[in-house]
Amino acid sequence: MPSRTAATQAGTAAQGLLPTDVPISLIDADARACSDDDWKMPDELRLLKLYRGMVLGRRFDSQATALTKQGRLAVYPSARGQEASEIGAVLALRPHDWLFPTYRDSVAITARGVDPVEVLTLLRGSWHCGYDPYEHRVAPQCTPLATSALHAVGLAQAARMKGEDTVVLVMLGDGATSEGDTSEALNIAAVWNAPVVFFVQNNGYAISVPLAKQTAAPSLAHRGIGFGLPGLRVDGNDAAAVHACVSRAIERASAGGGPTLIESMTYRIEAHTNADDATRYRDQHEVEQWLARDPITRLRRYLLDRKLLDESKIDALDAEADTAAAQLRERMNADVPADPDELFKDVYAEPTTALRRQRAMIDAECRAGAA
Amino acid sequence: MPSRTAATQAGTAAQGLLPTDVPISLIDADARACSDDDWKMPDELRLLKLYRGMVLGRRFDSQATALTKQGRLAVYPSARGQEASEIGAVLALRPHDWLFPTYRDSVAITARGVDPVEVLTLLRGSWHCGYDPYEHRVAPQCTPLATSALHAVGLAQAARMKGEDTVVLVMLGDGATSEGDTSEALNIAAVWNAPVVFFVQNNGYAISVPLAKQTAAPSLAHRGIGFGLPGLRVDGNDAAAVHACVSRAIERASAGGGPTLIESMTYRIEAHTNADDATRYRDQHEVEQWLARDPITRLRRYLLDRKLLDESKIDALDAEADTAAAQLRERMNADVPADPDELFKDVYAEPTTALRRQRAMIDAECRAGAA
Amino acid sequence: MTIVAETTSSATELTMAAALNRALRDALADDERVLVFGEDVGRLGGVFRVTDGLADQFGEARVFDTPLAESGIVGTAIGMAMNGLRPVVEMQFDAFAYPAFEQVTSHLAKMRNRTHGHVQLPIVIRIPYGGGIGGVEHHCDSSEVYYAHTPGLRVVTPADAADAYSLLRQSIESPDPVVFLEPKRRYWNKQQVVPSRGDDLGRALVRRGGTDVTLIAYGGPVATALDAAEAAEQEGRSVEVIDLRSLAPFDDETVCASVRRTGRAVVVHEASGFCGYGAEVAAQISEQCFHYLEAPVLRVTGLDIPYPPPQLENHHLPSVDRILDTIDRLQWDESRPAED
Amino acid sequence: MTIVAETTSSATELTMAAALNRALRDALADDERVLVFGEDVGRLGGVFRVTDGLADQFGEARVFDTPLAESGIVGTAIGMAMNGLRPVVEMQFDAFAYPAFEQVTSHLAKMRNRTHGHVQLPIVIRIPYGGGIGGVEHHCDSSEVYYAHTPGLRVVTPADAADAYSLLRQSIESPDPVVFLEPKRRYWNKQQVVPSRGDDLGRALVRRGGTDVTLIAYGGPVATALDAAEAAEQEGRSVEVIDLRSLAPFDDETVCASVRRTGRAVVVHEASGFCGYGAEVAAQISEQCFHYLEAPVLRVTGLDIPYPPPQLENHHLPSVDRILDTIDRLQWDESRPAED
Ligand SMILES: Cc1ncc(C[n+]2csc(CCOP(=O)(O)OP(=O)(O)O)c2C)c(N)n1
Ligand SMILES: Cc1ncc(C[n+]2csc(CCOP(=O)(O)OP(=O)(O)O)c2C)c(N)n1
Ligand SMILES: [Mg+2]
Ligand SMILES: [Mg+2]
Repeated sequence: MPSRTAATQAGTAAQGLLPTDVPISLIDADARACSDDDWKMPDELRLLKLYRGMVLGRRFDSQATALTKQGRLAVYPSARGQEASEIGAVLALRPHDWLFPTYRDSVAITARGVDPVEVLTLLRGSWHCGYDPYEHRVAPQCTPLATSALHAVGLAQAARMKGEDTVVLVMLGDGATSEGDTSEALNIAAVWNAPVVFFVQNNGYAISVPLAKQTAAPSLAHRGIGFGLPGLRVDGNDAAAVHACVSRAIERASAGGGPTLIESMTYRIEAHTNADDATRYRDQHEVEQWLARDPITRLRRYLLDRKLLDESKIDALDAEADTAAAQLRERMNADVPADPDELFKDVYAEPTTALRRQRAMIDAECRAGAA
Repeated sequence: MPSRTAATQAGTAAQGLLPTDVPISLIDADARACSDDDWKMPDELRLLKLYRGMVLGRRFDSQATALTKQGRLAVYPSARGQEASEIGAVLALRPHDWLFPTYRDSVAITARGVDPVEVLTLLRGSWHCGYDPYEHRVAPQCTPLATSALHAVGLAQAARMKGEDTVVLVMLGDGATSEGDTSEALNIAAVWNAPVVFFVQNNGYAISVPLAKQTAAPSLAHRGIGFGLPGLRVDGNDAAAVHACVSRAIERASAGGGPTLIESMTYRIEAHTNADDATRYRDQHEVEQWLARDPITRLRRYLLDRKLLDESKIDALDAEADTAAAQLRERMNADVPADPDELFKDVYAEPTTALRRQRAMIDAECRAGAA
Repeated sequence: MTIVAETTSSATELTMAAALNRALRDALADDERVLVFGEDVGRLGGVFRVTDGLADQFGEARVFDTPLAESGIVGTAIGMAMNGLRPVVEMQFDAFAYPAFEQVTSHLAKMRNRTHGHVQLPIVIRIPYGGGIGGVEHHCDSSEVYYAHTPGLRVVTPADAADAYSLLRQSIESPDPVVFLEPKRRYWNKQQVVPSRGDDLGRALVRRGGTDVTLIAYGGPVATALDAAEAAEQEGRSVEVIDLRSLAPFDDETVCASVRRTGRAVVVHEASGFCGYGAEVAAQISEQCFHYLEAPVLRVTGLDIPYPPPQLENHHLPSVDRILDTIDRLQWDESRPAED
Repeated sequence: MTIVAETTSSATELTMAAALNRALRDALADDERVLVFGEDVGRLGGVFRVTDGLADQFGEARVFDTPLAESGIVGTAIGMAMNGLRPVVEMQFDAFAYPAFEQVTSHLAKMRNRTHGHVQLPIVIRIPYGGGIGGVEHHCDSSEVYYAHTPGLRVVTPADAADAYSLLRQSIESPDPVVFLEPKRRYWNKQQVVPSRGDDLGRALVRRGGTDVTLIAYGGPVATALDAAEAAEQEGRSVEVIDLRSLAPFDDETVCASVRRTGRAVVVHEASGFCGYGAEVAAQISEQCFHYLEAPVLRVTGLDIPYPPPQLENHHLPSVDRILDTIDRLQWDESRPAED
């Protein structure tokens, strides 16, 4: 009871929940290995997988942007520049884990194995979620910001209740951390000790709003301690570091250690979406500084320096990425016949009388239109 | 840009935002002065004011509970045991400051000068908010938890915009900190550097739910740093310490230093309201431990020890409190005629046609009923 | 996971609160995927004692208190349902469900449709709603329209203890998300209840037969409507009373069949009239029974004001007298010219 | 604080977005208590550019970006209004206003009433709403009923650029809180606009005279209704079109006067029909014009489904053809037996 005892516990418990002063980094901006006693460099195989994932991811991303120009996608939010975060995090997941992505995380979803055409269904406009979330354990891409953080906590907790070894990785943007739902999710996850990893891609902006207008905190990772979970900060353009952090957070959660909050410091190179004009709110100079920190170049140089990669492998990977992109372009060029009957199918498990009537009306209209 | 610079700034900025390991205390549970280099004991006059406020507050509180038994109040949430927090905080406000109270803070509101009958209007059931919020700068008592934290931030920020020296004190419970609105308010207040003091009375329970099910954080005051505002923790049964903390937070805000989060560690001696049965979820033993830390006894002993108070003054104050309670009882025994016309008056600035029609219907019904 | 077969049970006198408690208890016993959680639903048994004893019987793993966060409660329930569980969550009072509104409208209601049926969310959100208990502000809202207007949600509200049991059981078994609105002023009304699941979710019930006018109500005002029908009988008018039970979907068939017989209809509810549920009922009757109507469909509803304080709530709530007055206005006198 | 007198202005061709921008600009210039804030409304000028240039002209102290938190935006606006300011806040899209629902229903709508008129909240919440722009899920909801059913709120929606200007000016000056719904598919429609404030908040407008049937619409579908009226004219039917403009309060007088003349009515809106705004309009017409109606009041509305994906939204939105088909169903043929 009396407060001094409580206080001492508080002091002790606070240990280990604050982020380090310097973001965790394993390969620095000049492609040199950083010495960090606390963190181990992923092995060669992993590093090559990360590199491959980023190359494929970026090519997919630029193809998707191209598809908006051809009118094949209504809109596309690019993750260019964030590949180390996207890929580093998603490749840390084990098959039984779940991913809860946002609209920006198509790159991560395809890396998880979801058919890119199914991923782009939402943005193509033929349906909402184009894939079966259970197939690869990827939740629908979430647009209402921060709401999926709670779903992630619930799914993770249910897994624990059922005795399954499932960890849930939920992706959030820096802007989304200002929504009440993010805080509720952090709090509930910590109280329940749920196996969740909150992965915040701090890309500097929420559409046009820079981080400084979003938070006055020393870092977003500092939010962890106030809810009782550890907050880590990682160089989000360093795929090795991101991968190491997320992997450890998953291990920890899997071992019953509870949730972790990770802030991944990165940058959105493109505008918010193809429909946005970023020159209205930021300097090209800033973009260029970040281009110099490109996550793919960085890992490529590191791997080249260590002869883990050579020009022919690089070319082969680029060719693989081009082929995948060409296939995607081709498949996206096919028109999908949108069937109005679909509208009524899954509103309820069984269509109501009213919906059956409305379907009949649409059917009649379609027949009249066709006639 | 590069993360190490950012990190160093973060490290520096984080200084001073974390609460002390031990809650701030000036008079300990045994009524001894604690030595604390950082905090100064309020002067005699203040201490006597605090004592008087607590005595009047407790008498008001027990009178209100009695009124529920006589059917004069629908319900009453008692603040018994929390007087040091209620009074210590509210007496720190200057005339131009604002108070945003909850349903539990009737004691604070009366101490601010609002007529107790007007305070009890809500719980008596004759109208919602019974007082003019502008008269004493006290917002309506807030029931939807945490929502008023945002109003407080808005009002405070508006005052700054208008160049007024107004600080806003918003009261919250420990349970309310789990609501998204609390976090949104902390965040926005810090980003705007708004002159607000968030005063959380951690009384151990949200109705039946103990703190351990509400948060896993080392303390609620730790929530500050993640939003970029300082978090303080104070012994909430020590009126002197509460008063010192809140006073300093108000000074700081008034001087442009921005918001502060204060967690006041106290205990709800009574059930959640008279309608609640606390034996269903907590031990009498726990209650007794806290009774031994009674805030009024503690300050009385301190003042007696220093001869700042004597038995005759104590008796006089008790008599004053009894008189006030008797007056309150009497005034609450008068039936208030509730006028149905009031229903329609302030829905809009001008009643709509539909409301005029509805009023006519009610008038006709009343006439028919009276006839 | 095993589903225990339903045991036949005999009639017991139960309050609505007890019947709901029994329904939760039986659902928890029958299906281990069912969970009950919310604010104060554990050790305390809920502020209305609807979950009394459940945590003791089924353990804290299945019946538990959450942190105080309604969006959090619904949001985590969604995640749990995605993972195969069947959460039954409680919002402590009507107005305290509003923080969860985004989770309800943008996710709970839409998930099945968004995912082409891959993800279903068999969640029940229990909400004590409405007034008549002398509650202070924010404790008496009738919020049914917010949910009924949102496609993808079922909205169910029982009017008595027997329905409370069977509709809650069916709601928990429904593959669709259900907003289950409990009329708190009927919590303590007693009745003989045979706890049986039934198989009529979505159907209205004719509570009392009649030939002259159809009274349509749901939730708290059903009892008021029955009293009014009784009183009207004394005055020589035969009143049919329909209890909707399911607000979404709406059982227009039962309602319209009745009105085609009686030729007159009055809709009764507590919520404010403007854009209230009664508007939909009146509009559908007016459209589907146009040539059968002897008089316009009238509505007896709450006033278009925020829910009033306890001392004035009697003016807001549909009363027997107001229903009788309204029935009187249904143009019975052939010789009287139309008022409009 | 000084209120600058209105300057007379001449007609300019403006899109609705530009007219709204102009209204905000003039309001900011005329009354220093007016503030504009929300997500991306500052430097970017809003995702629809409605606030373009305002931060430059009036400074970041009066036009600014907030952290990304809708409850926070409305909640802080309430506090600012309590302190004498007049916030005009933007919710980026319809479905993204839901996190603010509790602040809107439990505080914004009720504050004046709760405090016996002591506290008034002259706040405008601007919400781009509705579909028709190929937007993906959560970007196309028609959420008007959630607000219109909540007593204490005014709900206003312009159909063209001229009204956008004058209704927004009036909304900002209104002492009541206003939910101002901007039909985003009309943002880029151009029109000659004389920027004048007007004095008709709460009144509907007869957009086109007619004698055979009254079409009632608001927001996006007003233009569709006018097109349908034009087409019906070709077929020999004279259609009156009413633009409601104010959904709360509802101008029943204008609507009923028209229907009493025409004897037939169709209500058109994008939102799902069930418990939609059209239900209230149909119910009121059916009640108040009972003896004048030659046919039931019909509704042409969005389907009772979550807003569909871009490629299917044309099936959801009320079209000219569907309106014409519905007009055809208004029992014109005296010899034809009633369908019900
Ligand atoms: C609840 C909600 N409010 C507003 C929006 C509109 N919106 C879409 S993306 C975005 C910015 C998000 O920024 P951030 O979280 O940093 O993610 P990023 O886009 O940078 O990946 C906004 C405001 C939304 N989708 N959901
Ligand atoms: C949004 C909301 N949800 C639920 C409630 C119901 N409720 C009233 S008081 C209370 C507990 C609050 O606990 P705490 O914040 O610790 O304050 P205390 O009562 O202890 O002063 C609850 C759940 C409410 N008033 N508002
Ligand atoms: Mg971002
Ligand atoms: Mg508490």
